[in-house]
Amino acid sequence: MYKVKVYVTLRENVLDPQGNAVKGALHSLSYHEVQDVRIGKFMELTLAKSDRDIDELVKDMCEKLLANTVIEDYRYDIEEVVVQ
Amino acid sequence: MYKVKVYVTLRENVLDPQGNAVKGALHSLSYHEVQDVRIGKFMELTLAKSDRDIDELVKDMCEKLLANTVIEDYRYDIEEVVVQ
Amino acid sequence: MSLLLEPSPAMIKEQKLYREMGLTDEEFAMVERILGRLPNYTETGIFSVMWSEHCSYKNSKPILKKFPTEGKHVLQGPGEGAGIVDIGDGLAVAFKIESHNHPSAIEPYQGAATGVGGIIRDVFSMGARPIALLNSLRFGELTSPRVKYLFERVVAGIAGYGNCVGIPTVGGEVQFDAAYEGNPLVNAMCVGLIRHEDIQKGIAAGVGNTVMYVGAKTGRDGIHGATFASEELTEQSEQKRPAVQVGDPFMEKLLLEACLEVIHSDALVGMQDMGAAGLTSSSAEMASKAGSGIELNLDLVPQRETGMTPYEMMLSESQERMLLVVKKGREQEMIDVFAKYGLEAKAIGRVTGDHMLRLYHRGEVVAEIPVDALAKDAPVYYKPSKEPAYYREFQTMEYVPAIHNYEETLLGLLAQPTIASKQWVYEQYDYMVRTNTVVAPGSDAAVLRIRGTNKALAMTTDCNSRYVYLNPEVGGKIAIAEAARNIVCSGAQPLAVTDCLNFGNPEKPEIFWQLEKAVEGMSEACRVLETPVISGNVSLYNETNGEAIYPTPIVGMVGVVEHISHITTQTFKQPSDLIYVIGEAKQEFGGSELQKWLTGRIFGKAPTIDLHVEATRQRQLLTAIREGVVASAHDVSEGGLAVALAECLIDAQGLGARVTISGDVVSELFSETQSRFVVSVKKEHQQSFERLVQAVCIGEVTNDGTLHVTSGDTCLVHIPVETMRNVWKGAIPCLLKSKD
Amino acid sequence: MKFAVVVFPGSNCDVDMYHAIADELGEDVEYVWHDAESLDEFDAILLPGGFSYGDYLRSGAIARFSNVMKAIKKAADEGKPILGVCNGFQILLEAGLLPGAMRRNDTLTFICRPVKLRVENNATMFTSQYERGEIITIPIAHGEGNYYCDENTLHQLIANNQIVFRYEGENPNGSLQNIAGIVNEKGNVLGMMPHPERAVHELLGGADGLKLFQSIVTYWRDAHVVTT
Ligand SMILES: Nc1ncnc2c1ncn2[C@@H]1O[C@H](COP(=O)(O)OP(=O)(O)O)[C@@H](O)[C@H]1O
Ligand SMILES: [Mg+2]
Repeated sequence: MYKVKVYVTLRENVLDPQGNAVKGALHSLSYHEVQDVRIGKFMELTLAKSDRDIDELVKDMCEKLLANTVIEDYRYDIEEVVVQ
Repeated sequence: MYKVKVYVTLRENVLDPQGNAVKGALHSLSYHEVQDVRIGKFMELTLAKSDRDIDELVKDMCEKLLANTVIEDYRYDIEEVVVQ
Repeated sequence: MSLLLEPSPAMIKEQKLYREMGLTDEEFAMVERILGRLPNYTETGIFSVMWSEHCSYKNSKPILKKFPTEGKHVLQGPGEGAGIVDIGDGLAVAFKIESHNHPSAIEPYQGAATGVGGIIRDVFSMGARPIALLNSLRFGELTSPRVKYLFERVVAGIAGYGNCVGIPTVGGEVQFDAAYEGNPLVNAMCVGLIRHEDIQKGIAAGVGNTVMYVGAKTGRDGIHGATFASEELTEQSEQKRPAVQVGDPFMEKLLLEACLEVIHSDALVGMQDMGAAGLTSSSAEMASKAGSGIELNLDLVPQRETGMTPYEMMLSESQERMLLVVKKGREQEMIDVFAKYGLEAKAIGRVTGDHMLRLYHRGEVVAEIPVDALAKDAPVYYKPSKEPAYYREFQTMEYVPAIHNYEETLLGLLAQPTIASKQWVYEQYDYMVRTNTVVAPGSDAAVLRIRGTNKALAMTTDCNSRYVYLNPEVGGKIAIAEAARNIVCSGAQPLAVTDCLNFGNPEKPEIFWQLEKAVEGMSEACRVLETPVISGNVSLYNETNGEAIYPTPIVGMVGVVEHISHITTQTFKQPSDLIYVIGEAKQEFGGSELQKWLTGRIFGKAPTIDLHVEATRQRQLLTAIREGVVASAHDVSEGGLAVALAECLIDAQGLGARVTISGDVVSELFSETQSRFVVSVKKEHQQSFERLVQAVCIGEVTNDGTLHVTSGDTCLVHIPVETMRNVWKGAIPCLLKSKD
Repeated sequence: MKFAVVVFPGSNCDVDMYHAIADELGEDVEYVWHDAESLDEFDAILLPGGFSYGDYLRSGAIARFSNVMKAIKKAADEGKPILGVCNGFQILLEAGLLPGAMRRNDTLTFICRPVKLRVENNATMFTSQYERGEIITIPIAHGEGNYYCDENTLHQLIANNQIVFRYEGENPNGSLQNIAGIVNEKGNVLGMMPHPERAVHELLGGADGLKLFQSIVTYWRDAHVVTT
């Protein structure tokens, strides 16, 4: 079994209205240390083992569904878990 | 300067409709290996150094704004960056 | 690209780099002549976007001239953010439609969302309060996963933006056809309300006045979006990703409220949104319209990213930005209003008297171009036009469907996604916010009351592109007539039209012919029905790998309901009301839903239309509605009379109908003959109705929850309304859920 | 009596709320900007729907830090009627004035349509004009109305009779126990997802929401007669 963590973030030059709003809110709460906020998605997937190559599988899922590569980047970590 | 990564996830016992939908979509794309999907938020913050303790600062921001602890858990990594 | 890496003017010419930006060799030579020197990189970029079809209408201008644009109600015709028509009481209505097809094909959520954002800005830039949104959508067949994805995300994007800004999305249309498989259409329309004295124009008048920038910061997004919109979609389009922008509806809401507050100040001279080609088009057009010049210091432009070049700033299509011209010395008043909404208004330049667009960056002049060369004097092309071979062939074809089971046919038609209920779509739109929506989506036209008056506005978007494909001229007439029919059915007098001409590549003579003929047909209908064209948009190059979409001139129409008591819907109201049909059926099945369903394609002749007959029938019906003798009214469109009757019953709690038809049964039930209506009338109004309207009584409303249709002694249809409702409402959700 | 309609950046049902009070109820009403210091002059406070701060991050999460929230808390402590509708409800949840949290609708889509509600508790200052168990029709319009709270909180809500409205028939968004609206323990803060201010006139499709506002007026009149 695998535990996969996928991080989907907006591409660098893409406007992040959420991040902006949160930055504004943090400032108004006097967290003036905050210089930048970018908000993305964090997904945790549990996958069963199969014949397919896990790395390719995850990459494929990201490209096809989990990220919208027009405006988003993604990266992932795969961890193999041994089930007792 | 600090680069802080915050991960906000729905508490384990809270149903995740979005995660379920993505799981369904992945199955219909024939990724039958997928057993579970949970969707959360991934935030990247850039913070300037200040007198305040960075760890407390981030924790504070999470409790107050970034996560709603009624339904969400959070964790974070802090990385110090040396600016040239 | 950093400044240092920009190609030199000589390189641009020698290596023909302008071609990548969309300029032809001849156009580049023209630029050289206008400037009397070689343009630099920034200037080349500016010319190329301003001379793109999207901004200059260079291929469609000669065609657009055919539209009638004047009328006694018209306060503002084409040429500004939106057209405006008078509705009495010192009030007027402003509206416009615009396409966002290509961005939506690449990133459906953001593409559709920013399309909505752009059209809202067009309307409030006139000083009008946006009160309603509509849209018109076309997708491929709802069977492939890709189409489902596009459909779901486009709808979510429209909802996401409009709902957040708080403008109700009250109407629209969605059709599915293989012709749109690779090139969906997303047209958005916005309607605003304005007092006559508040009308603003996008002009940069008054030498010395200050140019102010408000709204979102400029980033590198959407650079060359206008050029992109003027090309065909190809496999490589995915590479042009930066041309897609992300919208910020929250920013838009703040901008809208702030702009509607500053219009009351006499310090404001002009206002325009930064739409396609952003800062370039807004500044050049405002100056050109005012007969002035404009000077901007780009160092002062609020920037989201560091190290932006003049080229990038001028071509960026970052959303939610406006350009204001303010009387010199009164800037602080503007700054204060915007600050209240958390927005920054920033002086970035001034109006000059020399008819030039001049840009400064880091103390140097980086561009200097005559404004008229960019706006009103942009090149215009008269493209060759040629009747396509398919059209000739279609004129010789006859098609009459063979129908044996009328019930199955009716249920089958109700399940066609183009006819089926669009509830799945409009329930995602907040169609009630601002609590003026009196007739919600689902009837012929949406109706909104106007607070403080007894009036209301009816609005609709329409176009059956299959007819336009079969016969562009007739199809163009029908598109206008159908929109007017929907307005009249709701109890309103049609006022004016906005249109969005979605066509293929105009460089192909057959496509240009479609465009020309469609506009000729539309123009004639506009004249006869007295609905001038007051605004619009052109979207050409809607092709994928050489295949054009059906020619799709979407019509947006607004009408005025003189008194709210005239508001009428399509739903039957009570048992024993008489059912009338206005207009007789002919054997017309070319382009019909039935043809499409039974044969899988569209061919033959389009239905005919006599505009004078149309006008007479509309006039009679509207008179009867205003006299209070009509209980419900509905036009007969896709699927013919049978489908129209079903639609009159679906929301009528527990009611049914008993109808007798005569003549050719298949035509009576399913032909898509034009200029027809189904009307129900209380028995006590029978005489007055018959005196006013030429119509045939075909039966009556019952309380048995069943649609019965007989011809002579034969029972043709006997279906419970509930069965029809389930089929009709379930079709789209069911297609979306099915996994293949 | 005088109502306040609090306007946050991004509120968009403020106008509807205002007109419901002014035109249909015929009471005094004023808009109050989100940075207001005091609400002392008002007898009842309405938090309208919309997308405060774009609903970015979570619905209501940013608005709850607005300056006016201090005054709202004070008014809540003083026992004044406070009604949060849709985004107003979400803000009250985020601010901790009501227990629980909102998740996205289980359909994952925004839903706008009239729904049927059952009045579960008519002994509140917001519902006295309804019958207990009465079925009313009020529109919803939200993307995040899927109410959630933990077991303990739910027991408390039930034990204290704090569930005021439940969806009747079909549950549109997946909310726990069909919850559509709840009050605080004291009974003077009501949060609900459906929009009563959209159901105040037959022209708009029904007037079932009007009684809610009439209940507030009745409550205030009664209290006023007693205290003066
Ligand atoms: N098909 C059309 N019919 C009538 N007017 C049109 C049409 N296309 C464009 N126009 C008018 O031309 C002007 C310029 O349009 P456009 O460039 O789309 O506006 P914007 O700058 O707001 O994007 C507008 O006033 C518009 O109403
Ligand atoms: Mg119709």
